[in-house]
Amino acid sequence: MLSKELKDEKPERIAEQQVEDLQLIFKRLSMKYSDKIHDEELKVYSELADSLFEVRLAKVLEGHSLGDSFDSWEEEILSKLREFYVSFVMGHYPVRNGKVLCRVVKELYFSGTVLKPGDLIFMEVKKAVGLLLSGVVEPCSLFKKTRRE
Amino acid sequence: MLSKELKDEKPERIAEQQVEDLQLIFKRLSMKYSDKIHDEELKVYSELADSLFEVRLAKVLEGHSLGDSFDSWEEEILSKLREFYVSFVMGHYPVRNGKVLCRVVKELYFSGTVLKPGDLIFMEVKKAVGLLLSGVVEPCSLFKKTRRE
Amino acid sequence: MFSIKYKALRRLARTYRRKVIIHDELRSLDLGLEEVKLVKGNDPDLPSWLIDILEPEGIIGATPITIDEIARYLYQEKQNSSIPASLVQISNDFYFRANHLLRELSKAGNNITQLESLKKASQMLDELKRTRGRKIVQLASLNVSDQSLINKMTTEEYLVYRELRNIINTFVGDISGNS
Amino acid sequence: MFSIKYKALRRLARTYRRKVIIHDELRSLDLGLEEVKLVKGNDPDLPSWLIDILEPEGIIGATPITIDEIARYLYQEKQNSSIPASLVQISNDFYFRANHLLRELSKAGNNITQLESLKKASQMLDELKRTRGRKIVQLASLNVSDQSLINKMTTEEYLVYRELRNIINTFVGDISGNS
Amino acid sequence: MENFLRDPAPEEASKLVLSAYAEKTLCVKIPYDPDSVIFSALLTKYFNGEVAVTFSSDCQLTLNKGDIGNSVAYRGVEVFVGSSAFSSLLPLTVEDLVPILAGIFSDVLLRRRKLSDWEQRILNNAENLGVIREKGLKIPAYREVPLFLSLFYSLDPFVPDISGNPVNALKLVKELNGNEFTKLSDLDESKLNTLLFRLVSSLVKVNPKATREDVIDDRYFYNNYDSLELGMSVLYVMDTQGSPILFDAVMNTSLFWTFVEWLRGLLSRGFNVQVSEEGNRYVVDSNLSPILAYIVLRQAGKAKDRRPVYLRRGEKFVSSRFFLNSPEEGLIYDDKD
Amino acid sequence: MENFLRDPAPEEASKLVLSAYAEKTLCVKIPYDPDSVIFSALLTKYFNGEVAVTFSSDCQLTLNKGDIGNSVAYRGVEVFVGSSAFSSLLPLTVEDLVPILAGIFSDVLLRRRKLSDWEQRILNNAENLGVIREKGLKIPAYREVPLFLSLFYSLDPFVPDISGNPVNALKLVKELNGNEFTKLSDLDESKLNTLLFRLVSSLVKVNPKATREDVIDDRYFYNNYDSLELGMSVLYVMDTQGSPILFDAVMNTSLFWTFVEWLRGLLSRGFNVQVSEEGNRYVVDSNLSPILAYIVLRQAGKAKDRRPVYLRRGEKFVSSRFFLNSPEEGLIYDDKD
Repeated sequence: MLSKELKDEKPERIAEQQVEDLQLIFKRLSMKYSDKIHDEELKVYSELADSLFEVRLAKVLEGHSLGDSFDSWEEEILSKLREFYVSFVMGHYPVRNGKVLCRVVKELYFSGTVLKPGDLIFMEVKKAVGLLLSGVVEPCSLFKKTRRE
Repeated sequence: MLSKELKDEKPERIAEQQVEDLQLIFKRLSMKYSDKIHDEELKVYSELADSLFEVRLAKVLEGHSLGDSFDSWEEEILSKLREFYVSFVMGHYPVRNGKVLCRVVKELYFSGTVLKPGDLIFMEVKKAVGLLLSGVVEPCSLFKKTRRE
Repeated sequence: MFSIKYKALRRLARTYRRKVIIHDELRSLDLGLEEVKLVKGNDPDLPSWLIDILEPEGIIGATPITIDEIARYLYQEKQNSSIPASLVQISNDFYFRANHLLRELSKAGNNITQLESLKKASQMLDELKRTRGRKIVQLASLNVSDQSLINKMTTEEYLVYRELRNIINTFVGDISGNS
Repeated sequence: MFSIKYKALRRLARTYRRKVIIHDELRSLDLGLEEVKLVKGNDPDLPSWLIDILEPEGIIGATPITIDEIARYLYQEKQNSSIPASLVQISNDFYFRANHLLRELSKAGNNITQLESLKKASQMLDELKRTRGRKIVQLASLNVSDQSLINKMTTEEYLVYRELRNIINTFVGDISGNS
Repeated sequence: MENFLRDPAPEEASKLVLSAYAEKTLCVKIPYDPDSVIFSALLTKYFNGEVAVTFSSDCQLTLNKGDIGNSVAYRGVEVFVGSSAFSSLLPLTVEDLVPILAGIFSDVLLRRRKLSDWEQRILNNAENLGVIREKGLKIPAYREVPLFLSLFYSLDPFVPDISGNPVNALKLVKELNGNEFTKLSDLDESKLNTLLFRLVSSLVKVNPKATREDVIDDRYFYNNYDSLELGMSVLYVMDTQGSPILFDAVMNTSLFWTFVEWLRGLLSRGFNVQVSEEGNRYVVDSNLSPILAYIVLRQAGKAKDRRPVYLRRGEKFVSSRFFLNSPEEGLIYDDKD
Repeated sequence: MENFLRDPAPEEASKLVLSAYAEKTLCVKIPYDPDSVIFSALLTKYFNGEVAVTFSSDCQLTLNKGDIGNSVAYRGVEVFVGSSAFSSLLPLTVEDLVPILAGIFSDVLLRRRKLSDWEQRILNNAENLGVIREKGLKIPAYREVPLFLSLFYSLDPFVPDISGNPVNALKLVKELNGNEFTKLSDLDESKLNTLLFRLVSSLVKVNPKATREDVIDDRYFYNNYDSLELGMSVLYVMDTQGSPILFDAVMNTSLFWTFVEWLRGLLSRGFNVQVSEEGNRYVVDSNLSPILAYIVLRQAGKAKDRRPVYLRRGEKFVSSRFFLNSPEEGLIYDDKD
């Protein structure tokens, strides 16, 4: 799989089923055996999975699409991260000391309360990014609407 | 900033304050002006911010550290993504049809209820990754403990 | 990584500054990062993106590269085309300005003379790049890191040189690495 | 991107298969992806990582590359060292196996003869890589894409060749791009 | 929590609010108005942990604005603060002076009230930080801009025929022997009296009870800012852009000047306010924002209930979150039309 | 929701559960046991949207297990199902047969009960799918493994001196003229009677009321699986590894065989069960898991209350989530020691 991936500049299509089959094989090995040979085998394939991650993510970063592959979610994550990063640097969000103001999009539990859509929350950039990716909040953009009436 | 970034294989340190100063400049420009020149200026710098994102993320992917830069959260995000990806491919998680079983780590609002730590939730990989990054859930690892008593 | 860096460099080139001549007395411009005063007689350095806006409006005059200039560099470069160390010094924004010239010429429409010029300039620029490119490949492959030679490269060329060296050294140096 | 791909390739090399000789009659191994039967006389292809475990235990014998083999290739390659198209065909896992040889030799400890061999093998391998590397750089810089030449490269070399061509073409081809 | 009528205790409320800094994370429930948003942004500015601001869910810290006055509740303790703006409860510093002035004066304008005793005290202290107080005309920025512009820009009081009409405003100044550049301070005592008379007689047309009190008041200035204009500008900005930009301005106070410029940009295009229809809502023909229109309506004794104010925009109607219970911010179009 | 004593209506409950498939997202509240986990995993397997499984929060769909029996509640409608396992309420297919057997028989073992009428009916249907029923000895996997191993592996009934002791188990088989390879089916009528007599006399030592009924029962087999052993293995696996792995097995049913192998791996090392101390908890000297120890204790009439069972592990004590109200899963060490 990785070998094919390295031959081309563009990412290969890797179907969900293909990966689920692999998962089951590795799952069975991990559950059944615990010896030198199988530990090494799992390590070798873990490293390949790690490289698969690197190579494919790099390709996405260079602008290629993963199509309908099992990991196509990476594409959306990366594009959301990119948009956030650019807007963040360009001063589109209310920020201070590494925190950013976000608008709640889906109900969110916070400190004993359930926040509702339209509520605001000022939090660490890292956490905000996570909740942004899961569609629970979005950073408040200062320039969404026409600026002056 | 980007120019320095391109000269070296390793990422530069970009302090939070440096970025907050830039943010304020761009924020003021965006609010104050709306003409051809300033629109173009903001576009030029947006593209630079976009490239800054690409170059720095690529460096992180190659294994470099961002140190205590303003965007150091990318490092943690990438390492969590990497760990998830490898464990996912290696069959460490309960999965089916693009969904993955996660354990709730921090209270989470779900469909009229607040889920508690130790509860389980079976959801889209993409959403799971977001909540994983924000520390709200973590995928259930099948092989955390010693496998056999 | 190279394609990402190269794209970044091309974007960065739009902030490179060039001297211009002020034709029209204008206002001062608040660019946020700086305040630009456009006053006749006081010929400032302006960022390229700003020149691209102001020049077509006739407010300022930029000093584009000429076909003769390209021809002169090409001649110099060709004199020792097989000796890598003979790389000729060109200005850092040479390619950027040359592309600008090509764009200007291509706007001419059906003017035969201009189309001829475009073709000629384009060919010369292509050959200049190839010649310099070959020298740079040689320098990288011979692992030359003479600072005076590096100084003769444009930023784009230096990036190319560095990436090439990187690849070659990773490949050869692998010998001592762990499988 | 190159460093990422190169790392991937080195990891992938651990799954390359080589023929081995079974010394010890053993069981069959359930590797999940396949079932390996280790039976004397039936000399199978095994993945490299498995050979690395079984060989030290004396269960199987691999066929390592010899110093003479490296010397022979180096001699052939040197005969036309300045002609890129003279690239000699070597097996795809040549470097992987050569590194294996070096590792074996370096385990010898203070045995003088072996240390000599290690030094010699290491130098020859280094030179072989440099010579082939230079030819590949030339091929890439001349934009040669002759399939028969490409077939003579190992996977690592082909990756190097592709990346080099990519960089050079991006740089030269930029002429028609939008600055 | 009981809610009897009792004496305001803003000092106590101020202490109660400060005790919330001991929390690791903080959730604040507030009404949707600039004063409350500025209050919570100031709280956030100096709070270490995460802060959530909610307009609907129950929280550790809750701000209430009701008909009998305002109150602050924190972990079961509720303190009544009377009419004082919440922003006035927070520590007064040079850094936060502009946001606090914006909070107080936006509330004074929105609720059509006088300054409370507590606010007076706060503003007395503010004079030590450079705030200038003077008895003066209630027209915006008269220390900075020509008189005719101040008259032209005036929304509270909204002077019929003069507010929003630069030609008439200039005509009035010319009647006082002034011109485009004449400032209020250039007028002598008698001309000032003439001006006052003219303004009050105009006001009487819509509000028969109008007196000099409606055009003269204690006026507060700080650097370029006129507190009246500042309060109006944050009402306008929150109405059209939503709360986040106000939140950001509290973090970077230089943005408040941009708000003033935006308001002037709007007003300088001239404006009108005409109630054309009523029903379960007020519909106003105006190029202002819903809250600014509301402020003008209130002066004519209208819009005393909480029926939403809508502006007519061509075929459509537009209101804002202050009037509607909506998660959206900024101008909200009525989809039903 | 009332909870009167009434007739079980599993068929109605089954329909109620299926109606939950109309939801876009589903939240299920369950008790912490294998049957309930298998039920919710099966529900999830065929549900399109997201599913949350909670052990504490109120939910659309709630499973209750109480002293008077089990019930299913969905959006205000509660249906009593008697003693039937929840897994028995879901559609029986070849694909899900093994998980459903695992759910039913783990519950039968855990609650020390007989099959309910409804479960009998389900198992009758299962015979059409290849399940084999026979009257037989209640020792695990006797169709597959030698008799002495079945005796050695037997936890329910736990036969003193024979369960967990391979030497004694083999000795018993040899007394019947058998050897290491003798299978139960190799015994003739009279030897079978001798074996039964020997087993019952052993059982009487701990449970004076023991009869033949305790060692003979309807036994269900499917492919390699013995439902008794299957039920025991999911109790063991959930006890030591937690619910996710059980969840995953429902998705990929081949994993159940791994569970059986794990259980055999544990048991084949020999085991003992000795209650050494009681207090606010049962402390057991055993190399089994807390739930397996609990099952043995219950046969001796102990551990009828819900005091937690702890195992002694050197200096430490270990229990599991079935006994403790903890968000952790798998074996949980008692930090207080």
